[in-house]
Amino acid sequence: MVTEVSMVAALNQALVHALAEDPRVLVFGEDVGRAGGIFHVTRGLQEEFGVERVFDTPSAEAGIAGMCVGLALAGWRPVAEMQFDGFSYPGLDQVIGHIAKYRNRTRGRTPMPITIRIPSFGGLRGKEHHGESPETYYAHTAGLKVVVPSSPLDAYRLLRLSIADPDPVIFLEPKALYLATEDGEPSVDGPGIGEAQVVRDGDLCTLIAYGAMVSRCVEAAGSLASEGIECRVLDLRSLVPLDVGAIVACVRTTGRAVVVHEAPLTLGFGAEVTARIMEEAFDDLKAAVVRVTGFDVPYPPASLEDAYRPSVERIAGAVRRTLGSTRSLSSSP
Amino acid sequence: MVTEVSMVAALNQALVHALAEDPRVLVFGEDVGRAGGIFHVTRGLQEEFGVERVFDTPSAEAGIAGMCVGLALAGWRPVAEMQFDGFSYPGLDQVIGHIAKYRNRTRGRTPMPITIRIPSFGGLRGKEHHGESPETYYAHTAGLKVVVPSSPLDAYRLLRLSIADPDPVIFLEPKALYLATEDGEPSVDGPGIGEAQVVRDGDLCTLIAYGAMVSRCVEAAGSLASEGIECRVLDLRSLVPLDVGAIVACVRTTGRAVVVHEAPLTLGFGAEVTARIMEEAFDDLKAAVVRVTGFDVPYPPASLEDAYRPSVERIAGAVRRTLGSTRSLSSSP
Amino acid sequence: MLQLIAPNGRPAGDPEVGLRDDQLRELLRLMILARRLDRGCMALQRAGELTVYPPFEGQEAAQIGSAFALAAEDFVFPTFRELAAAIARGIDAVEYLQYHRGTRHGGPYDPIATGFAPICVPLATQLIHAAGWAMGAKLDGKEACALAYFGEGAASEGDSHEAANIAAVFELPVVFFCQRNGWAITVPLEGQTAAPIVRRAEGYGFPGILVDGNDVLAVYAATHAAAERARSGDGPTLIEAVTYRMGPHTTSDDPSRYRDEAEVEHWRARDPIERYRTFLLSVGVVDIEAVAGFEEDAEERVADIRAGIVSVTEPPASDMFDFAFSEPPETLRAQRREALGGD
Amino acid sequence: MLQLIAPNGRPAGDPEVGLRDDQLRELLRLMILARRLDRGCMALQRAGELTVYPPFEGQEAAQIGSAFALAAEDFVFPTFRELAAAIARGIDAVEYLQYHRGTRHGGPYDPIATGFAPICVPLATQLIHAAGWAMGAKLDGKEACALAYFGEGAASEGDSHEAANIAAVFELPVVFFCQRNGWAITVPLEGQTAAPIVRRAEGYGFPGILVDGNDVLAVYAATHAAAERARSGDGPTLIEAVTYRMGPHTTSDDPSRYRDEAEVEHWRARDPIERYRTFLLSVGVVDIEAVAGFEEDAEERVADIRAGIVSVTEPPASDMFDFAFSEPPETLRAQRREALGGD
Ligand SMILES: Cc1ncc(C[n+]2csc(CCOP(=O)(O)OP(=O)(O)O)c2C)c(N)n1
Ligand SMILES: Cc1ncc(C[n+]2csc(CCOP(=O)(O)OP(=O)(O)O)c2C)c(N)n1
Ligand SMILES: [Mg+2]
Ligand SMILES: [Mg+2]
Repeated sequence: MVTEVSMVAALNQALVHALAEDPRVLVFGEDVGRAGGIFHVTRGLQEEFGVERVFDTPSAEAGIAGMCVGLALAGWRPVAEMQFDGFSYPGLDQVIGHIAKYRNRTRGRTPMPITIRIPSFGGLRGKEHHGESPETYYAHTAGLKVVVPSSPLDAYRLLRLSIADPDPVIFLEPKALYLATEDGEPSVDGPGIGEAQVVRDGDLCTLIAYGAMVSRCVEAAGSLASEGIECRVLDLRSLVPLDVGAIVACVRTTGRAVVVHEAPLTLGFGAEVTARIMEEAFDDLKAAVVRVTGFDVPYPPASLEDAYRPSVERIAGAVRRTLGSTRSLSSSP
Repeated sequence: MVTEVSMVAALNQALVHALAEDPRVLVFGEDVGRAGGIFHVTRGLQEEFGVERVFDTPSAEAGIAGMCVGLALAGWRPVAEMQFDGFSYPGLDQVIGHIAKYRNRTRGRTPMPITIRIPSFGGLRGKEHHGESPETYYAHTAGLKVVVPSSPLDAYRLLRLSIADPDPVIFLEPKALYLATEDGEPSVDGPGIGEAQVVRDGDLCTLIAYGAMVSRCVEAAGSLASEGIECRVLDLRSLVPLDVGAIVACVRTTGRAVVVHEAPLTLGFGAEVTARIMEEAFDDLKAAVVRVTGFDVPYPPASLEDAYRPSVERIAGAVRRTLGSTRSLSSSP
Repeated sequence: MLQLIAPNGRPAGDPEVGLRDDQLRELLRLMILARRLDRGCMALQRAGELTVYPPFEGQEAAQIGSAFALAAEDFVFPTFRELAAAIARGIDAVEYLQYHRGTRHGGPYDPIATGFAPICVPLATQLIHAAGWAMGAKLDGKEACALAYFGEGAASEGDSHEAANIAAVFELPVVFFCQRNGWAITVPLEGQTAAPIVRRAEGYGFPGILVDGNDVLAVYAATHAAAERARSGDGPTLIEAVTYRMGPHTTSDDPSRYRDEAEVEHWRARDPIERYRTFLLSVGVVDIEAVAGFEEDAEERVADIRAGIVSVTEPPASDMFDFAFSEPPETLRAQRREALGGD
Repeated sequence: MLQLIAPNGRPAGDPEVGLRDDQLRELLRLMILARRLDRGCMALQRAGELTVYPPFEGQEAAQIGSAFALAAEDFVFPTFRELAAAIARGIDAVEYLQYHRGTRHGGPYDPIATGFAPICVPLATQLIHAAGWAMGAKLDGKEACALAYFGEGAASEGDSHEAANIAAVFELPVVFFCQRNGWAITVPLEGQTAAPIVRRAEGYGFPGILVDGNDVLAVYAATHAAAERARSGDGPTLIEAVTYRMGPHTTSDDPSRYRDEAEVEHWRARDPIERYRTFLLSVGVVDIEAVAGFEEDAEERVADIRAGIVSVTEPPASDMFDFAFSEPPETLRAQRREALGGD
């Protein structure tokens, strides 16, 4: 009999298993202890593992990030939570200035096995600062790994791998998927950090996404299939390290690609994916890669959220555009 | 008789003129008042305009950024300095959470005519945190403008325009060019914010850069010219707004492009430029755009700085690569 | 701790704070209105008319007593829980509530015209804005002060320190008003600080006042003194108003997960409105009829507000694009065209 | 202000701090060595052998008195100016100076083995690391404390507040050691704070000690007491050591731009080494010969260090790529190949 698991439950199990297997793992952040977290991801952990290993911190994000450094120096394995994307920014200085640089600074003598969980992205009709897509700030910062799960079982796997990773990992949790469910037993077996995954096959165009946008791409691919347009969907899973090989392999076959994310267009992760495709698969491109993203404006209030986040229609429309435009002969030398 | 002006002198004059012309302009930051700044950019300002309009703040970057918001609400025009790129990060939360969003939040009722000057980038054999390229953090943040001068006279012009701009501008000063000199009279006339400039003509390949990398590209273009390879060099000047039109116009003619910056490769500004070229000039490309950038590691100690920053050789090599590779016929449909 | 009215409504110390009887009545009217409005908003949220709502029940005296002590030229920097202060300040409640309806961001009303900054969510960040505004006012030679609200949770943020220290160094006209309501979402006071917040003032070199936050006259007196001090150029003051968040952190929160009903009961017995009503009745500044009038008036006002807010429709998508910059760059106009068509 | 030796070298209060004569002599030896080394580094920088150097002259007592009070299991979190503390801690000076030579980043020595964190440049950030380490040590049941150095400038940063407050809330074994040396680059004390830094301690709920930072025995006593308190589970202490930065902020700085020679002269008369030497001679713990021996010994040590550091050659470019990650991702290996060829 298969069990159905939500992303919240899967993340919770990952933390339970990590805490149980490794006595050096600590879980802390704002409201994660006593009450088990705003989204219940850390529910029950303090009861099970005690206030020493699972605790609430004062409201101080630089403090939370900076404590990770000190705890790592003392031989602990911190798993910290920033309560929301928009509230992770006060911690940026400690993350950019220290967490990302510390190991390099000491030529490997001070490993930073730190995981920072950040409920991220939009879709919950949240208030200002509650729907931000912070991935660019972290992915551009050399020394960090950045992962984004797109399903409950992958959330379990990626979180376990992130905690076990010897280097700092920024773990971005798509809030919009917290209640999404999946059938199966959570397990660490499967693709690792740095491996992308094809979640739908198709040979006309590759849709590249991560987090909550993956299911939207699958949906778009579904509706396009009814028009006879078969799209492949690639779930990046990990932005750093980036699985360039998988991206290139897909684009080689399809010759067309659409990159999708909620973050603003300018320097959103789609820019990096597009640049990689340009560099590694240029000759295989039948049409220009298209980015379907949030707009270059602050994340809007709840009632405009749907107009801001890439919709199935926008994604499908982009695919049709790439199919319409084929490389003009004029351009060949 | 032409006068020779250094970038430090040009920036200083821009501040003097702005303070003199607009009584609402204030200049503040760490060490900018009493002593006139670590790099002498604010030298003499406090003597001339008084401690009320030109003052030192405590060492508190969030405080400096946040004060800009309050001063703007009170009808002032703050020109703040973050002492170094690597020390601008404690201010990121106030910049991302408020300076970039405040005007939008109130539907235009609270303009934020703020300029934040940040001595940036490498090349001075500085200590850790003194050679960072922070442009991605700012350029990805919707609501900000981001400019980078590449010469003393343009530094004067861009700083005057930034201070006069009704919206927040992040003004990144290439430390490596502080002592660079140029002949001529500083003036605000000329290209505005959002306009790129062709600084060298050529029709085989376009070199796209900003700040200190512009002169390196010109140098590379010079040495390539001796091989009969004529390159055009485009100085972006402004990352946001980005002059996509100018980029496309150049690539239309040359069919090839190399983007150069010091920031790490992943999500460095070259990714955005490459993506824009893919989107707007795909059919005109004779070869894949190449990025010549810093590496995806923390900025190195002084003695490895030259190995990290894009060299004339690396730039020239990239151009040769783009010329070697021409779009293979196989790929045309 | 400064207290002028005991929890039972009897005078404690001298309750003469220099307010006229009509002003004393106005304080009660505003508190009754605020309470009624707060409960109305909870109902609106349950009815699906607001997205999320952070109730302030229990903090009426702290917010109204402090806001009432300010002058028109002063500037308020609120958090996300200062609706009571907002109405005391004369902010249009329907405009304000558009934030909670999800149709507008933090500053739906006009912050400059009202002297009331946009609703501010990132903890303690507004304290620095207050210092900046105060510096601007000082440079303009204005006799005005900034009052910034924050909670004991926000007091743990680095920004609260930078703001206080900057205000001290430049002797800025700021009143830092901490509503110590016992909780920061699920974290109790002792999880945020090991000492009373007010003690920090001395460390910065300016005075601190510990006040009973459920005693509206004490709050008024403390704030009035601090504001006067600020306006006359003597610099900042930190006020710690001891109060309690009777309701959930927001409508998404369930306090039973983390706190005892007993604690809530303890504070229910210290209700700020009940206390002040009893006091005013006992000294004969209001009578039962007047109070009943305030209740009815509040009932009507809230009905109007409800009618107003539910009739607010979704904003056009163009809103997203038209205010981020004074002049949208071409790259953004292109995105606008893609999203909306036209230009 | 705690003072055990007057500026003139005479006892002030009871100079008995529980140190043996050999330890008392060791303090003097270290201070003399530190001063000699500091001057040697200034010379090395002028000779082009170091990129930039931040001298600590005048702060020898503050750094050595505090570092000497620590045990091997304790952990030090320095800023960029703690070379004196580093040698007192037994750090290899040549390894340390590779940072200033520009051949290595902040942690050239082994931070874990030496209990001395990497040189930390972003102000006040290390104070939070100290709190984190202290929490780790406490969880391990270790009887050890963290000591974090910072200046009055760093005390203006939000991180200094978050660190102190977190240490207070969790009662962590941390000694926050502020060297108040009068300046933050070009900004004087009054430009950073309106009150003595030490007063902030009370606001957090832990003790503060104001100590004469040029009196090595007073600094030792204050730090020893704070460390003992921390290790025995009673939580953090803030120490404000009043001292003075005799030299420029760094070799790139020219103090004549912003401060009077008179101020420097005032402090020259309060030289920490002169004071302690006079004291030890007067109480007969050292004689002229011993002091001369320390001087010669220092001369030799510094000559060796100079020889060591000038012979340090440029690191290979591969250094850039090989330590950022435990296992460089393929995308980075590709960059390494492009830069260096091979793999
Ligand atoms: C920088 C930041 N971190 C986290 C949050 C999430 N958050 C919202 S309210 C809150 C608790 C605030 O407690 P307090 O300051 O006491 O105010 P109260 O809610 O009691 O009014 C937190 C942690 C936030 N808004 N901003
Ligand atoms: C976050 C940050 N901002 C700015 C700087 C630049 N900076 C280097 S030293 C310094 C002054 C520090 O003064 P203080 O803390 O008193 O230490 P001291 O130099 O006196 O030893 C400043 C502002 C920095 N290193 N970090
Ligand atoms: Mg609270
Ligand atoms: Mg100092």
